[in-house]
Amino acid sequence: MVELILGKFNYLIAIALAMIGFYAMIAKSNLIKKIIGMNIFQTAVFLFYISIGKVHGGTAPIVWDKAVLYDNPLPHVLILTAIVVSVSTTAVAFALIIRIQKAFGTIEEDKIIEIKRNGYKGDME
Amino acid sequence: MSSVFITQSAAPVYAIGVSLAAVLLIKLSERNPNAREFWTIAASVIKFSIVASMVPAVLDGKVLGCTLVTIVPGLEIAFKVDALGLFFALMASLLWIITSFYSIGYIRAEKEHAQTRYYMSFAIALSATMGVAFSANLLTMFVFYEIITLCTFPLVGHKETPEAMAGARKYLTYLLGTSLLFLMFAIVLTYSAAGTLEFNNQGILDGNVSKAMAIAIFVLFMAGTAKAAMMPFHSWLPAAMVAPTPVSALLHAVAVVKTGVFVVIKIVLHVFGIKLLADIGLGTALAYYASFTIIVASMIALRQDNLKARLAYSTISQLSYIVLGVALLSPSGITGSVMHMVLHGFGKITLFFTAGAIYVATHKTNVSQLDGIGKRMPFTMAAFTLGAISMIGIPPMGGFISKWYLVGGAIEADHLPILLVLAASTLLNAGYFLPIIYRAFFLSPPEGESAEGICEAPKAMVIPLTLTALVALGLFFFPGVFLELARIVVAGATGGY
Amino acid sequence: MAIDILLLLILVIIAIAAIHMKDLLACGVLLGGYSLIMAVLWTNLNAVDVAFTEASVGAGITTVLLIAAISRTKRREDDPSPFRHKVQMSIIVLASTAVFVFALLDAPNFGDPNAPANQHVAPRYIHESSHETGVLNMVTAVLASYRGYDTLGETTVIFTAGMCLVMLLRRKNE
Amino acid sequence: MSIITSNFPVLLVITPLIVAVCIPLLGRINKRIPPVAAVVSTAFTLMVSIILLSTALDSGPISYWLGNWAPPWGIEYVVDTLSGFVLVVVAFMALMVALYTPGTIRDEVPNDKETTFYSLYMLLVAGLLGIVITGDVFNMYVFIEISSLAGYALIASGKKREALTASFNYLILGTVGATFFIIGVGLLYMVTGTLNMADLASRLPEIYDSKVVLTAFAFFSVGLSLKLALFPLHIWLPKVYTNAPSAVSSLMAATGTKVAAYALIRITLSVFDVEFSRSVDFGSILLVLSCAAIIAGSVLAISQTNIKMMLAYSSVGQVGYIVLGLALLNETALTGSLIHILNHALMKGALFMVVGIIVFRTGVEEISGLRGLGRCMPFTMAAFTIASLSMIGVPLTVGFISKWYLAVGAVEAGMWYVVPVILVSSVLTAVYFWRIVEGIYFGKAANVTLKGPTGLLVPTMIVAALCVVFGVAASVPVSVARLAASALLGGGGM
Repeated sequence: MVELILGKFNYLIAIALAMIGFYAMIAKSNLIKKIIGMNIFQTAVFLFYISIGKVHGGTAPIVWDKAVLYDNPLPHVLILTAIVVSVSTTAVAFALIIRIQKAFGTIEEDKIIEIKRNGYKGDME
Repeated sequence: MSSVFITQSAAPVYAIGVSLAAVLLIKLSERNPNAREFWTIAASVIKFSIVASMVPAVLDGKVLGCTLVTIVPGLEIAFKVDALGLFFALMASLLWIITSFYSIGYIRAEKEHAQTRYYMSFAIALSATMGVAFSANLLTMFVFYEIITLCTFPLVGHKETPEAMAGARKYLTYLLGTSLLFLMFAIVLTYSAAGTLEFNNQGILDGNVSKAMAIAIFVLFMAGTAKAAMMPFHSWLPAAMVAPTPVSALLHAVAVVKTGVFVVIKIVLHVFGIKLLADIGLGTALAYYASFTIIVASMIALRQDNLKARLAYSTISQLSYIVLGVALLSPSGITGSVMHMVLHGFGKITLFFTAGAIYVATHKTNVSQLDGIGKRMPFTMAAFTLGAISMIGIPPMGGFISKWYLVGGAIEADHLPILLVLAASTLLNAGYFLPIIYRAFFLSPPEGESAEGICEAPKAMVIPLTLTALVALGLFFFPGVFLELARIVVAGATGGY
Repeated sequence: MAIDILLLLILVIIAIAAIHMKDLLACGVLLGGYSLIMAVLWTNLNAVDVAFTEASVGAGITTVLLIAAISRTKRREDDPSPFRHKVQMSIIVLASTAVFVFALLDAPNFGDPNAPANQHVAPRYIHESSHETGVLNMVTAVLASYRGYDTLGETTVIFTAGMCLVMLLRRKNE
Repeated sequence: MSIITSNFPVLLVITPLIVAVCIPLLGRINKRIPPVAAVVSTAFTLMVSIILLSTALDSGPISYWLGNWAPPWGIEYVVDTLSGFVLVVVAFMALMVALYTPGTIRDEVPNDKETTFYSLYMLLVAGLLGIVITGDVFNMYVFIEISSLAGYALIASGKKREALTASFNYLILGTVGATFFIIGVGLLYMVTGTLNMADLASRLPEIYDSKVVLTAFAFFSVGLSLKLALFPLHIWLPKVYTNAPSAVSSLMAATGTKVAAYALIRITLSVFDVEFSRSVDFGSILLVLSCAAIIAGSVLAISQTNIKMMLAYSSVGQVGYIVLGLALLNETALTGSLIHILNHALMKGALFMVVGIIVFRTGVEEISGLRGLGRCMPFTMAAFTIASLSMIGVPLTVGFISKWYLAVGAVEAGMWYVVPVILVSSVLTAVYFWRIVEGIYFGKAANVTLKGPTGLLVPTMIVAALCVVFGVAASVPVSVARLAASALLGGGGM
């Protein structure tokens, strides 16, 4: 157990962070909160990847004569891509939120559901 | 297995196609009723000639057939004309000619709406009936079976009143529901067990299934063919009475219910085979089950005042004769069964035609209103009498022949209780038909109605119904072709026994 | 390593605070802090390129977007969602956590040089990339060359997001 | 092979990408160019994918090394029977919907955004094609996100405000799904050190008992099931299909879930293998879920009054069919599953296209408003009827073929009790479609005024006609699907 926690501390924290974010994504009613959760979730997964690539005693994966061991560069590459994807998703999500605010006057999920239930079937704008 | 050599012939395709072509022509001549109805008649005559042209070859022992499309190997739309199929097709196409004339008379007299749709649906129904008759495998049969259901829906709901739509929906629910749920299930299981869907004289399941599986498949098949109107899947038939009378004739005598019993016969003889069914005792079970329907439906018929309802329950009962005969699994039983298909067809169509004629001439629908009508509609009621006698099975009417063979079949198969059933049902038949005849001819009409003077329906109706009655009479004396075909059916089915 | 552990614990605290606080702007600032500390942590883990990107893109652009969104909507989170909903979602989250932690039981230890992840494909990048591509930074080499099509995909994602924004936010030319 | 044909695999994805980038510029020159560009480029991708499929059938799987780096170091595109088959389906439906789009978006999307619409459309197509063709799990993630992002904006491009929330919900759940997917990728990378599918497939069997592998499998399955809208993870789907512009619902219903299904099949049977899927009892879980999906989808569809909503719930049920074949894990059932990818794309594509035409021409979305339309819109309604019959599974239509293989496969697997599920759902499907068909042909016509000429009918009729063509001449797609299925189950999937 101790070995599990010490040997995999990074992973455990990554999981904890991911799940905090995941919770916010699905349990929060406020749409912006959901997106904050999404960012925490995804960044935590990135931490998980970066931790996979770490080697004890390794140096940054840049060619250097004195290096004995390098860290694994592949997770870094993947996460560079993933960060951009994550930000793009966030941007689209915020755009949607702004439009939702304009159309419904609120960004709380439960209120939007209420508004929809109370009729008003019209096009926006 | 399939030792029978199939002679390639496109005739079955033509027989099916001719009324489909008629559908197109009918639609095109929508605005010209005479032309439209000419196409119907022409198609029916051509169809009959095509079917009849196949008789000599089949009597020779040949089997005609062809494959229309192969969906994937093992799933084919293919046709095969054997004695049994030809028998059914011959009857249906002959009755279509007569029904067409009658329809024209009835529909014109009643000034029905949507006549084009009516004739189109009718023509499709006949195509599909030929399709079932000539199907070479279960899939083809299933396809055409469903087409019949779908294209008769507009016929049953023709009037488009809420009542008619409700009846039509019930009709559709029973037929489509049972066939999708049970018939398809049975077909899937059959394919999985036998690896083929092709009909075969010895059956395709023998040796491929366990006893429990055979029983399961058999029960599913029987539940799936609701068109045979075996209880408890019979109540669509009385519900479908909302249809115009020529449609009822189509349902009861030509296409729908006959397709149901035809399918039952096919399944018993060509999917299971006599040997398998005898081995596991399913034939006997089916025979007794059919007996139950025969008796119960007759008893319900006794209590119906509406003429068409009485005829409908009579049909339910008579159909089970056909099932009973084939379930006896003996040569005479099968002969009786197959013969009853055609004899009941002519008898029952006469009865429905007369019911329609009475309605058109007097707008009466109930038995209790028919007092003294025999004097006003002598031809109609004479035909009715002939048809009823045929139904009861008294010589010299055709119905006697099938009863005779059924009795023989029961004795051959050593099921003496069945004889009691036949006797009881004959009495019941007499019980619900004879009072009508008695009322018509021997009671005086209700007050306020003139008893004198002929008041028949239009000729286009009276002539067909007289014809069918005469054919029902004639078949007693000249059952020739049909009996010969029945003999070939029996020889094929019992060949491997 | 102590600094790593400390940073990780701080991250957890910030994450919890960021989803707990009602003031969305404060949440946004916390999220920016989260990203920055993450970047520091990654630098410590020798993922300098990633850390740089996270600091600029994650902490920078995301925060700007968030503030822009808040300025166009509103600043406070309203009443929390119903308790039942929270419990249901917590169960889903706890189940996912359990599954994820379960995986760690068989996972190689953190930093193990002999872990399969560092053995199979990576050595070629480490040893050959400078010859094969002439780039000293292995991350750049892999990014631009070996897995260049991921980068093309990444660029496409940016373009897609741009088109999405045009679609969603551009006003009519009136 | 010339330089062009040898680069077909990459051209398949790059062409729509380039067109997507060019469309905003072309649209500035003339607003009529983007629709044409969309049609031409999707037609080109269709041609390419057909050539790729036939090459794969003739001479085995095609492996294309991007940047000429050998896998597993570089990214590999793979066209085998399975991916070739799905590529053709996606490209074909993309072409049909591209033909269909110009007619409907006039009404549904603000005028100044049409050009953007086409650009996003091409990005969506590129993303979907990329998911199918790639042989690298991380690359698959990137393409999933490209298609998803484009999808979110397309859904919200219409004028309905409900589309915004539908799109947002989809974004949340889609991102959860995609993030679960990369967690799965990360876990697999952790224990194998590779991202290439074929390489993974060869390295995984030694460590099948590792808890990491098990967990990765779980994350992949859940993540993709979310994208696939497998019951009970379907909650995002009905609102999306109902509120998105018709062209978008048509394309997404026809291809979106299919591609997710492809990804699930690819991961579970090709990256992992059938023994592993059997050993973790994957089949039984999926069996329960798919049967639940089939029944629940049909039941929910019956209770809808909005026709798009009805079709959407029916899709939930149809997804169940695709998963059912995967759950049964034998060749016949899997053939049924794969063939259903094509068949359902055709049927549901046709239905959504028809409904789009109805909405476009009458403005009616409620089922009760369709009465009597059979007389004023005979061809549209004929297409609807054909597709409905196909959904019910009437023989001679494509719906029958897939149901047949699934049912026979279920019996082969000894799970004959699945057959009633399929049949009951057929009956339920018959109920909800018959309700409409009866109203269309027998109802008294409501007072609807039809507006606008319609060029929408051509692609709709083509798709509807194919529902019958492939129902009759089913040998061609079935033989391809069977090859793919046997390759998947024989372990030689890649």
